[in-house]
Order: sequence, then C-alpha cells, then structure tokens
Amino acid sequence: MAITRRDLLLFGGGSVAALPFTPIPYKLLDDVSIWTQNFPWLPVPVPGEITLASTTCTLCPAGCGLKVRRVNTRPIGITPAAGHPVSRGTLCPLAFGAHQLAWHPLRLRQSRMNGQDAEPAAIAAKVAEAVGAGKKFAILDERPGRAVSSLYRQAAAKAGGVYLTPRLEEEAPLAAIRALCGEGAPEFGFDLEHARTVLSFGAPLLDGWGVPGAMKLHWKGRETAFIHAGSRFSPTAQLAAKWLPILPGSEAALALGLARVLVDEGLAAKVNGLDHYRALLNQMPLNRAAEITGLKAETIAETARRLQAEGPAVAVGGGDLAGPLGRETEAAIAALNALLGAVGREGGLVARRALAADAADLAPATPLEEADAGSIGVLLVEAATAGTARPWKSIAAKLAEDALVVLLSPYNSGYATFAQAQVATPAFLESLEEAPTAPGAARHSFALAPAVLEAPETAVAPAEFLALVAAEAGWAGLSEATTESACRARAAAIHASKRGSVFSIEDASETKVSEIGSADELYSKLAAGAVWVDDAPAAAAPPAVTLPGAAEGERQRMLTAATAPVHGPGGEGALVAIPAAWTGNTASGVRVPLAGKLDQESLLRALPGEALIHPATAQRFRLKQGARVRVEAPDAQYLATVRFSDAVMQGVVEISPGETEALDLFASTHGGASRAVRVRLGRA
Amino acid sequence: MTGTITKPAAIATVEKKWIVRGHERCSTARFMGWLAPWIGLLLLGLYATYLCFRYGLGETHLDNRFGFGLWIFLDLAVIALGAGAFFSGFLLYILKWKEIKAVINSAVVLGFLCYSGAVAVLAVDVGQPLRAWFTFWHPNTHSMLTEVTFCITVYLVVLTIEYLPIILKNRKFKSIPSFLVFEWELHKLMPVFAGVGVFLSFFHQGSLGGLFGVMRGRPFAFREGFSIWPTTFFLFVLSAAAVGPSFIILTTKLVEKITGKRLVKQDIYRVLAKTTGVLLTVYVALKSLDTLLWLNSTSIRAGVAPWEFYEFRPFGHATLFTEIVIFGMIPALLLLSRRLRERPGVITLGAVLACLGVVFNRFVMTIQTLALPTLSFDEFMIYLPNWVEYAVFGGVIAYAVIVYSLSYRYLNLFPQEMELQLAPKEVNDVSVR
Amino acid sequence: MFPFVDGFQWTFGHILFLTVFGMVVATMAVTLFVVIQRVLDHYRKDRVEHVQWQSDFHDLSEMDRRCRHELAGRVPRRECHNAFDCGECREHPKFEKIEPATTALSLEAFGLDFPADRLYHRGHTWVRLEDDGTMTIGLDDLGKRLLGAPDRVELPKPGDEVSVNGAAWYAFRNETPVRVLSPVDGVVVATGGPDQDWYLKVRPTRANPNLAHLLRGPEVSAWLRRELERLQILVGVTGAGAALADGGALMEDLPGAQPETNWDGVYGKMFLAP
Amino acid sequence: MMANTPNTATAAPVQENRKIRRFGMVINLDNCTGCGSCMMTCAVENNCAPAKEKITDRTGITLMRVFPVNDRQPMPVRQAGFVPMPCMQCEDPPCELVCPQQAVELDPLSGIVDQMPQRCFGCRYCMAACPYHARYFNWYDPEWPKGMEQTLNPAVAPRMRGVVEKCDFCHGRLHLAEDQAAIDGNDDYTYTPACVEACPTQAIVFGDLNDEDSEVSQLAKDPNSFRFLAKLGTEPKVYYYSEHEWRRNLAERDMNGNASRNEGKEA
Repeated sequence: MAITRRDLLLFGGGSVAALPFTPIPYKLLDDVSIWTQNFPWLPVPVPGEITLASTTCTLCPAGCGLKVRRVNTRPIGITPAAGHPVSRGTLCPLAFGAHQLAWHPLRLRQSRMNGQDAEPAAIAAKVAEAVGAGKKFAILDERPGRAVSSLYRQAAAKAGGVYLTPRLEEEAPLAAIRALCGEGAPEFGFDLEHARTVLSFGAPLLDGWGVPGAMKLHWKGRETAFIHAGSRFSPTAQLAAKWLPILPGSEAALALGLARVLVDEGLAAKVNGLDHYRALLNQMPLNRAAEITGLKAETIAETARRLQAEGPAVAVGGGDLAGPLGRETEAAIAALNALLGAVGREGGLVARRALAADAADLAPATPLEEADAGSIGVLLVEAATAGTARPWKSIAAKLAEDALVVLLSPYNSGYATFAQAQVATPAFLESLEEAPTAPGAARHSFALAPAVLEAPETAVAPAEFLALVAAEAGWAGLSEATTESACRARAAAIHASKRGSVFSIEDASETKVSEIGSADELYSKLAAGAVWVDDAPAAAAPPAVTLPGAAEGERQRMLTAATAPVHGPGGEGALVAIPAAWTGNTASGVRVPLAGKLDQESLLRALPGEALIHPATAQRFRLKQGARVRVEAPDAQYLATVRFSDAVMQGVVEISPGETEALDLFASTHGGASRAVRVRLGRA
Repeated sequence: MTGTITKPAAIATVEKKWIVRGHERCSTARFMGWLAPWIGLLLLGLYATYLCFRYGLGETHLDNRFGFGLWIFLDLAVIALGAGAFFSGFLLYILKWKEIKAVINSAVVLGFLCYSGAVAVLAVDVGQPLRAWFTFWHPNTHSMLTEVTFCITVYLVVLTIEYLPIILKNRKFKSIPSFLVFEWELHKLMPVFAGVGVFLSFFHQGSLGGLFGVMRGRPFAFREGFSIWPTTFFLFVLSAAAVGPSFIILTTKLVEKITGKRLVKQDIYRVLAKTTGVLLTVYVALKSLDTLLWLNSTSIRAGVAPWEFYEFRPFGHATLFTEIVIFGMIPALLLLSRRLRERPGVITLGAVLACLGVVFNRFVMTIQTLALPTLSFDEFMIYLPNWVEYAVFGGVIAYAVIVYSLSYRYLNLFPQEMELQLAPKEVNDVSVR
Repeated sequence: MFPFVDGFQWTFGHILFLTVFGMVVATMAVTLFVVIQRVLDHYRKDRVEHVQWQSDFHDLSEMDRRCRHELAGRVPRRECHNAFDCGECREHPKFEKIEPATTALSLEAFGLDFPADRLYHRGHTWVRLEDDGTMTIGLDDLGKRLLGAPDRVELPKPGDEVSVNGAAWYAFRNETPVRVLSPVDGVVVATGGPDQDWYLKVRPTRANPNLAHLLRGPEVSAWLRRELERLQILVGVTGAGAALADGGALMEDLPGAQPETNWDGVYGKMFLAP
Repeated sequence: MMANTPNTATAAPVQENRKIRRFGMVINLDNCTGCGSCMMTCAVENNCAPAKEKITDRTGITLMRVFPVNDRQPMPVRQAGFVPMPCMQCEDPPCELVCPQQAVELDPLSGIVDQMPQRCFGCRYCMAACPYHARYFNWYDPEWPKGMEQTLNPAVAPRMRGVVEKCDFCHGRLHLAEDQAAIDGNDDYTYTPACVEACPTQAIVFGDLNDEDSEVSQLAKDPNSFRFLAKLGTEPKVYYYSEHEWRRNLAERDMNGNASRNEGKEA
C-alpha cells in the first residue's frame, strides 16, 4: 500500500484530534507542574525530631546564653536562653543566624602559608624559627580575658614577647575611672540597672551595648531617664528620652561644660583635686562648650542640673559603634562621674569583686596602641568573628619590616590579606569556647560554650596551634596545654573562691558554687552549657577619687582634645566623617550569612560601604544618590556609595564600614582624639 | 539536486508564487532587508527571555513594590489597542457595517498579534509559567484575574480561528481544495465567532479594569461600582472600544506610509474616526464623573486626602489633566466634528491622541498605582525598567511586525487594495454613514 | 473548581462561572463541528469546484462583481450576489427577456472578433450549441489576445467532467498559470487547443442545461466595453501604461507586447480567478 | 490522572467541635529598638536564603520587616522609631480576593492567611493588592552556600523562584503545636512564632484574639492600640501599641486634619 501525503496528513490530524482524549497531555502537564514544585536543585530539609543544645555565644564579648535547635546533629536555629543571668533571655540579631557561620562561603578549610595550603605544624615551625632567630614575638588576642588568654600570656612571657589586647570600648571609661583612684584601685563596672538618670556620650546603650535590649529590660517599669549625647541619629539617639545632638568630636567639651556647671553652681560631689580641675574648667566657659558642641548653653546647664537633681546619675563614655573616644575625653567623662558622685555608688560605677588570677608567669596585657611601633617581628592574631574590629593600619604600624603575621581564624577574611600564614581554626559552635566577663559588667562571669557541631578535621584550635609552636620552640609547659585544660584551671580557681553561682541553661537552674563539691563538677556543669556569675559587689566605702589634670601638661592635653574638634572651618570641600557602625558590621571575621536581611534586603541599617550624607551636603558636593564617592582622609581613602539621609548632620558624612579599609580612614585619630576625622570627597 | 545550492533568484521566483494574485510587493531581497533588523530585535528578546527563564525574574528591574512593571503596563495597553479586532468584528458581523470589511482582516491580524504578544510577555512575566494552568484547575471565581485568564485564553483561540481563514486564503494554500472548502465554511460562520469574541472581549477588557478597581488596598486605584464590578470595569471596556478603531486607522496609515500604497478608502477612515469620536466622548464624560466621585468620596473614605495622589512628582496634577483633557477630550472633539474629520491630518492626530490616551490611562493605573505610598511611612517609589524588560517587549513588537509583514505580503489584508490600485481617483461608491 | 478536586465546595460563583464559560466553549465547539460537517458534506456531494467558485467570486472586488443588467444599462447600479448564476437569481427574470444568440446579429466588438452566434461566459469563454446536442467551448477573442501564444495548455481528457465555473483547462503563459473557467457543465468528448478555434467539445450532463448565466446578444458589447476599460486600467496601473492598441485594434499578443506588465494580476482579474 | 495535582490546603473540612482561633499580635512600638532580631530569626525559621549580590531592599525577602519610621519633623526635633511589619493576617484579606488560583486562603480555624507557594504561579497581583507590602516575591531560586542547606528547618519547605511568599505566623510551629495537641487529645493549645520568641524587649505579644482573657486580646482593646490603614477595611489581626501620639498617628496617612485619624482608630 502506498502512503500518500494525504494519508500522513490525515494521520497527523487525527492524532492531534485524539490527543486530548488520551492521558498523555494531562500526565505531561501534571508531571511538569510537579517538577516546578520540586525543582531538583532546591534542597529538601531532612525531617527529624528537634532537640535543643545549650551553649554560649562567643561571637562578641557579651556572652549571651543560647540554645541551638538541632535535628540530629544539624543546627537549624538559635533560641535565646530564658532566665540567663547575663543575657536575660535576649539575643542580638546576628546570634540568630550564627549557626550558619560554619558554612560561610569564606570559610577557611585548610591552613595556608604564602598562598599555598600548609600543615599547621609547618606554620608553627616557621613561627618558632622566627622567634628563634630573635624576632620579637607578639600575640594579639582579640578576645582577651579568657582562660585561653592566659596561655597566650604564658607564651608571650616565654618568648620574651608581648601580649597585645585590643581596646574594648566599654572598658575604656572604667579604666579612666580606675586611673582617678590611684594605686590599688579596684576594677569597676557599670551599674546602670539601678541608675535613675543615665547620660551616654555616644555609647549605644539601646542598640548594641552589652546584651541587646538589656537597658529596656533593666528599666522596664522604672522611671529611668536616658540622655544620649551623640552626633548620629542612631537608634539609641532615637529612643532616648532626650537626645543631645552634639557636633562630631565634641564629647570632651560637653563633659567639661557639664562639669563647669556642676562646679560653678556648687552641685559637685566632694572630690579631691577640684582646685586644679577648676583651673581647667575656667578655660571652658559654658558658652564655649555650647559653641563647640553645637548645643545651647541652657541645654548644657539644664542637663547638668538634671543629672544632679535626678540621681543617682551616671555618665557612660566608651564611645559606641562609632569608634572609641580619646583618652582625654574619657578622663573628662570620668571626672564628670566623680563630680556626680557616681564612683563606687550603686546606680553608678561599682567596684567588681576581683577574679583570681589564672596562673603565674604571665606577660602583662599591653593595649595594642601602647606597643612600640615597628617592633614586632612575629605576630599571632586570634581574630574575633564579630565584635570590635580595628583598622589594619593600627596593627601594621607596630610591625617590623619582614614581620611574620599568622592569623588564627576560621575565615579567609578580615586581616587575611595581610597575613603570610592563616591557621584554619574551628568556627563558632565547632569547638569548646569560653565567654569571660562582659566588658563593663558589674560582676565577673565565666561561661563555657561546648561544641555543638563537628569541626572539620583540618581545623586546629588556637590553643592547639600554640601547643605546636611551643613544642617547636621548646616552651615548657605549653606544649600540652589545651583549651579544656585552661578552662579547667579557671573553673578550679572559681571553685576555690567559693563565690557566685552557676546557671544551667538547659534547665534554667541556679546552683551556688559553695554547694558544688569539686572543681571537676563545676567544670562539667559549665561544659554542659552554663554560666558562672560572681556575687554582687560587696558594699564598701567609695574609693577616694582625685580629679584628673593635676599636671599642667595633662590639663593642656584635655583642653586641646575638647577645644580642637574636627568640625571647625576647613578648606573648600572639607567635611567630617564619622563611622556609622562598628560592631558586627565589620570585624576581623565575617558577617553572619543572613545579616543581609538587616541592610541589603531592608533599610534597617546602612549597608556596609555606604556613605550616609545629608541631601543638602550632597548637593554642595554635587553628589547623587547611589553615586560612588572617594572619601579621602589625610592618609587613607575609601570608596563608598552615597546614600542620602536627612537625619545626618549637615557637613558630616557617616561611613558604614564595609571592609577594614573603611576603618583606615579613622586610624589616624584612633589612638588619641576622636573617631571623627576631617575628609574630602572626590569622585570615584 | 544534491549538493547544489538553491540560487537566491530561484528562491525569489518561488517566493513570488505565494503572493496574492495581482498584489504588487517589493522584491524578496528588499523584504528580507526589512525583516532583518526585526529578526535581530526578536533574537535579542529571546535572549532576554532566556535570561529570565534561566536565572529568574531578578534579571529585570521589577521589585516587590513594582510587581507589575513595564510588561503589565504595556500588556494592558496592547490589549486595549488590540480591541480593534473585537470591536470591528462587532461592527461588521453584528451591526453589519459593511465598510468595516475593508479593514477587518488587518484588524483580526492585529488583534491576534496584540493578544498573542501579550500572552507571550505574560509567560515571561509570571514567575512559574508552567503552572499557569492551575488557574483553570483551582480558579478563584472572585478574582478579576481569573476572569481575564479565562477570557483571554478563549479569545486567543477565537482570534486564531478568525486568523485561520485569512491564512488559508493565501494563494498557495487555497490551491489545496480541502483548505479552501474549510476556509469557505469557516468564513460563513464567522459571525458566531465574532459574537463570542465580542462577549469575551467585553468581559476581559472590563476585568482588566476591574483588576485595579477592586484593589481595596490601593486607594488610588480602588473604585466603587455596580454589583461586583467597579467603575473601572466599564471604563476599560469603553476606552478599549473607543481606541480600537483609532488603532486600526493608525496601523493602516502606517502600512500605507511604509508601502507607499493606498489600502483603504478615505471614507473608511472617517467611519472609524467617527466611531472613536463618539465612544471617546462618552468615555471622557464617564471618566470625569468617575474621577470626581473618587476624589470626593471613595478616596476620602479610604483615608487618603483627595489630592495627595498628585503630590508626588513626576505624577502631578498634570497627569490627570493630560489623561482626561489632552488625551481624552481633545481627540474626542477632533474626531466628533464632521468638518474636521474631512481632513486626513486631523484624523491621524485624533487617532494618535486617543491611542496615547488609552496607553497613558493603563500606565497610570499600573505604574502610578504602585508608585504611590499606602502606609504613612511609605516612600513614593520610582521604577525604571532595565534592558531585559525592554528587550523582551521589543522582541514581542518584532514578532508582531514580522508576522504582520508576512501577513501583509502573502495574505489579502486589505481587500480594497487591488481596487484602489486600479482606481485612478477616489471611488466614492460606498455611502458614508 | 471542579467537583472532583479535593475540598471542593459549590458556590454561586462557580455555577455562574462554569455555566458562562461552558456555554462559550460549547458554542465554539458546536460551530467548529458544523463547519467540519459542512466541509465533509461538500466532499460527499463533490461540490469542491462549486465552493471554489463561490469563494473566488466572494474575493472579486466590487467593481468586478457588477450585474450584467447594470452593464447592459438596464439598471443604474447593481452588484451580483449570486456568483453570476443568473439561473438561481430571483431578480434576473424580472428584467426584460434577453435576446437569444443568433447569427443574424452582429455585435459591436471594438475591433475584436465576437461572433453573435454564441453565448459568452464572463470568464472569457464562449459556448456554441451544436446541432448534435454537444457544446463547443472556446476562448473568446479578448481571452486569446490576453494569453497570446500560451507556452502550453493542460486540457482535460475526453470523458472527464467539467462543471460550470469550475476549471475547464489551464493555460500557461510566461510561467503564469491561468485557470480558464468552464461556462457549462458537461462531459468532455473532444479536445482542441490554442491551435484550433475551440478548446473543448462537451456533452451536457443534464438534458436541459441551464445557460441563463451566459451573456448573449447586445449585452455582450456592453460587457466587452467594460472589460476593455478594466483591462486598460489594469495594464495602466500594473504595467508600463503604454497603449495596448495597435492602430485602433488590440494587439494580438498582449503579454508579448507589454512584458513589464504584471500579467499574473491581470489574468486573475480578467479570468475571474483572484 | 490528576492525583498528584498541587496540594490543597482546604483538604480538612472544619470539624464542628474544633476551637476556632484568631491568632493575632500586639506589637509595642515603644519597646522596639529596631535591632532586627525578629527579622533574622524569621529568616532562619522560614528557610530564607542569604541574599544574592543583586538583591536590594526592594527585591529581598523579609517576611518580617522592621521599617525605620519618624514623625517627618525636621532634625533635630524629629522623633523616630521602628515599625516591625509581619503579614497583618487581615480578616478580610485583599490578597485572597485577587489570587486567581486560590493560592491564598484564610484558614478558618486559625485566622491565618495561608500562602501556598506550591500553587502560586507568580503573577504578583496579590503584591499589588496588599497595602502593607507584606508580600515578597522570589526573584531568584534560593541558594545556600555549600553545606549550609543542612541548617534548613524541616518544618518549612524552601520556596522556589517565581512564587510569592509572606509571613504565616510560623506555620511550621503551628503545625507542630497542632500535631502535639492531636496526640494529647487537647484542643487547648497555643504556640509562639519565632519573632515573638526572639524579641529581646518582649515587644510582641502573640495569642488568640478570640480568647477574651488572653493578654493579646486585652492589649488589642487598649486605647493606645491601633491598626495600620484600618479605614481600608482589611481588618488586620496585627495590632500596634504606643503611648506616644506620633506613633499612633502613623496608622493612617496624614489627611491634614486630626479628625480622620480618630475615625480610623475606631474602624
């Protein structure tokens, strides 16, 4: 039979006509739509029973308690630990996404040296060799105060090197107070819980100071007035009872102006050194303070009177997410606290009970700024994943030529580009970690963060790496040290003190240390996810305080810090830059993967790398929204993206730090005066 | 034949045999030259479509606020302009206005292109086109979009059926007897399809308006109305019917301009222009009434100050003025006047303004609605489409131009073409209404 | 939506919605069904050629569809709605009786040869009734000159059937096919060709063939005048526009004389096959 | 043939004896510090992927979103704060009305407006219809860095590109609570959405508005409580609370007169 074209056509047509009466099209349609609902490239979460594992957040110094929601061994979420004595059942946004940090795209899975994969032992040998060759050894511990820190200090002592600590902003005002109390003064902590009036000098009490929401909780149901003096309309400024919009860098002038009012009106508490301090205050008339701060003189006077009338009042220095205040400014704020009688008083600055020293033979903690420039030949940096970061410049200035920098970090980020060797360490939740006393806290505490996840086999804990170096360099007693041994030693010291109590996150129970039988028992309690908190400070007579500025030179420096703010008239195109955020956004570690929800995906925070600028200022520089702009400081520059905000002061540009390069802008002012720096804007 | 390459001249000879007997058409090479840039644009559009399908709609500048953007706006505009197909069908087959015969084929092709183009763009615009059929499986009968989906799908089938006889009339196709017989019988029953088309068009043009009118959450678009239909339902039907004839005028004039031929008689233009004029007048009157009602009652009850909508630049009061007066009242009056209609230039101007008016109205309803803030702390937002969006739509325009060019070349879109070719002067043997 | 999907609940909306769209789809389906039925019916009754003529006639321009009575001046304006089938036309008998074909009459043929003893089809063929009951079909003089000397012709074979307004034969000139319409129904008994005076001899299929649609007598002249006018316009527009006449009479081989003209278009118009 | 068609949330008809709840929230704006913990925990709970580089604040997915707000006064007298915006779970949801394929449904038992991403075909009409901008479109497929997909919450299916999603008051947690209640044979259950649990200042109170004694229904009736855009008649079940007038004035757009604001609160 011959097949004609007509037959073919008929067959084709008939097939098409019959198709709707067969299952084929429906099956196809069905399968295709099911495929779209289960794209093979979409991950399918594996079901399982949800369990909770207790641990502690070690990303920033606050040391919040948390529970990791897990399915089998997989972490699927973070829940706050209710009743936790440090964090009071709160967590910051970053903590909620912190369980994903182990899989961060920048995760360093293999130790590296000079751009090549390397065994940690090889890096340790290199370090030991350099130390042996007489290079000066130093360790920068970004999370000081831990039990492990004592290993670092031992190592530094053995190597004849230095143990460097970063400046923790919350601790700076406490150090300033301590300096006023002379030799043998106790450590101090803020007792904001019991204060009635709190004046903050830029300290972000409501959005990043200590544990999140702490102040709101402290002050719930209490009439606590919170006055915030700062240049940024930050969340803290927005939520404060009163915001004093001072010009950038004028904190010292404000502190002196307030002191002047207190002294002039006879409102000051009895303190030593009032005479020499008055000599300083005489050079800061109220009008001058008003002019420098940009506030009205009456506002300053009223604030001072209010602080005295509505006591107990306390001034909180310590800068904020916008960087540290200068040493002189802290001194002026400490003096203000002294004049308010806040030192050693409940609702002010209280003396912490001292913590037993971990061990003997420790190198002293040297603040990074105080290290000799160009002196360090071998530097070990243990980087913090979040927390305060510093400009690399401030570190680089201390390094000798050909210095060997070894970065201990789970991530290939932060200082990684400047380090010759990177040691891959376990990420958050992957190893035993510790959370020492939160900076600024009135009581010491010590929490352990047991590992919840399995670390990659290649990861080496910082203490293990130190042991490798010790073995190579022949430092006795250190080559067997581990994190656990250090923590056990700390637990033993706490147990011996018989002070405080232990809070177990798992069952929210509290046990007095005195009721715990042995140091090992205390350790195992802590290692199951618990926190030890010291007893409340013992009531004691307030220490004798002497106002600063006894020496003429010191007075002069304080006056210079107060009267030479950066906002004075400058050349054409000059303006003042301040960092718009510090903690969390920029660190020597990485951002929590989902942190983009807060800035990239919403307008809640400035995006890292953005330059916030008032539209009127922008117009002056002919800048458009979204334009790339080169921010030029005297010895650094940074490319930022312009974003308009009419909440920014005119003549000010707020830089949201993206990389450490952004922080370099402020490095020149870092050690001394202020976080505000005069910059120029240029087209990118 | 094996191994030999068919010479261009041979192709041209074969190609000529597809052209309607007696039609004068340009050379094959010239036609290819005309198509080439459009094919380029079509390929670009296909590439942009690929980007959207491969990576996701993040490749466009659409965002959560502007879930509807350039595509939806132009789809609405194109569907309104494509209303010429249903409305001329209505005039020809239902009201028996014979003059419309001169443009009905072109109108059907245009309608088909507008609708199929719009559906093609929609297929890129929706996030999961493979699930589009769920609407038929789980339709929410309360949703205007359900009605639109049903109507447009069925109407596209109707337009395809209407297009079919025109294609089958191609010289080659009609030499196949079964095609010819099928065409003849289909053609005889065309009034049924035209009637169905009119019915469907009435509802989906209206529902497209209802789409915005029912959005309670958007006080700028929300309108009260009759029963389940907000006033925008009726305004959209009316405006689409009004500009449909104008779009036919414009496209026909454009084809005449490009080909340098006269394709329809002047009085056809006058009939179409008058239709637009009358309908547009009614539309403008009702639209004005609706606007007053909305400003003075509906929006106030929704908690928005009457004129706040027009406080956000670039959408000032001028927007409203432009929409109603410049693109509404003026073309309506131009086309309503018998004296002015005598001048072809006036007809063109009126038709251009009327078409711009409906496009502008659709723009206002989609883009301005979404740009305006709703919450007190909302920002007014600007949205600029990116090249992907332009390219996809450009691709659809290119598709339309290519298919229309092919149709013009090989099909008898304008039955009067031959006659006018022969007529030394205007043949005024059709009574003017 | 549909009763067999989980969790379905009937509402008034569903009923209305389904009813309306059901009706729309049903209407379209029924219409398409009717169309297909009718198509099949045409095939069954072998009416394809008839349909083709209907379709072609429909496509003729208004100018080409003038009623023969308008051409003859019996009525001022009249368009044929009957596909030139005067036998079926209700109006046709109302006009005065039309003269039969007769040799006694000589026709004004503008220099062309249009004998009065035949009936003329509007597709430029003629029919001569022979005494033996057969009919001779040929191309009229204008048709001949339009084609000139065809390259070839395709004639039906004896025994083939031709039907009125269907294809009688095909002629080709310069690669252009021309379908010449048959003026009558019949069975081919003999074939002629361009060399002869006639093309086909047919035996009518019906005893009493309907010839009412064919032109005869003086109306042939009126029609012819109109045809020449049309030709003039067609050639004027589609071609170079030069005179077709050679000293008053039309040239013998028009395509040969005017090669630039679009003869394809002209043939379509003149032989009623658009 | 169609047995596998997209799932249907309407599957279980309402059992007569089951308690009908109206889950709702009262958010104390005075307590909100704008920290964003709710946003982060929400993203984790609901398996939102980290944003791709191209994503912006206009294309991101923040089922819970904290908006910075202010009273539009000039600096420095401006007052500012934050408004956390989950889905308002309208009792008369404009999004449900417009969805052409019933991918949005008001759950009669819980009062939660459910979104079924599996059925959504991404026309985004609901996004246009929602005056609260509470709906988010997946402009891309979600993508996790290698290995991070292990951290996905098994109670929630990740959404694919091209579909709309929104807050559903942590549906996964509700289902867990329901399942537990079914096991216990106790219909008297409640649960806590992730954002409520995460808020460090306890600014969000969650519960059953149908339960007269619950804290949430008491707070909702407080004169300082209000709802956004109440005049639109969408009947949100998320209330806001503030003792500051300027925050309460955020409820409606400024009509250049105070009368309308008061009306709005009653509606």
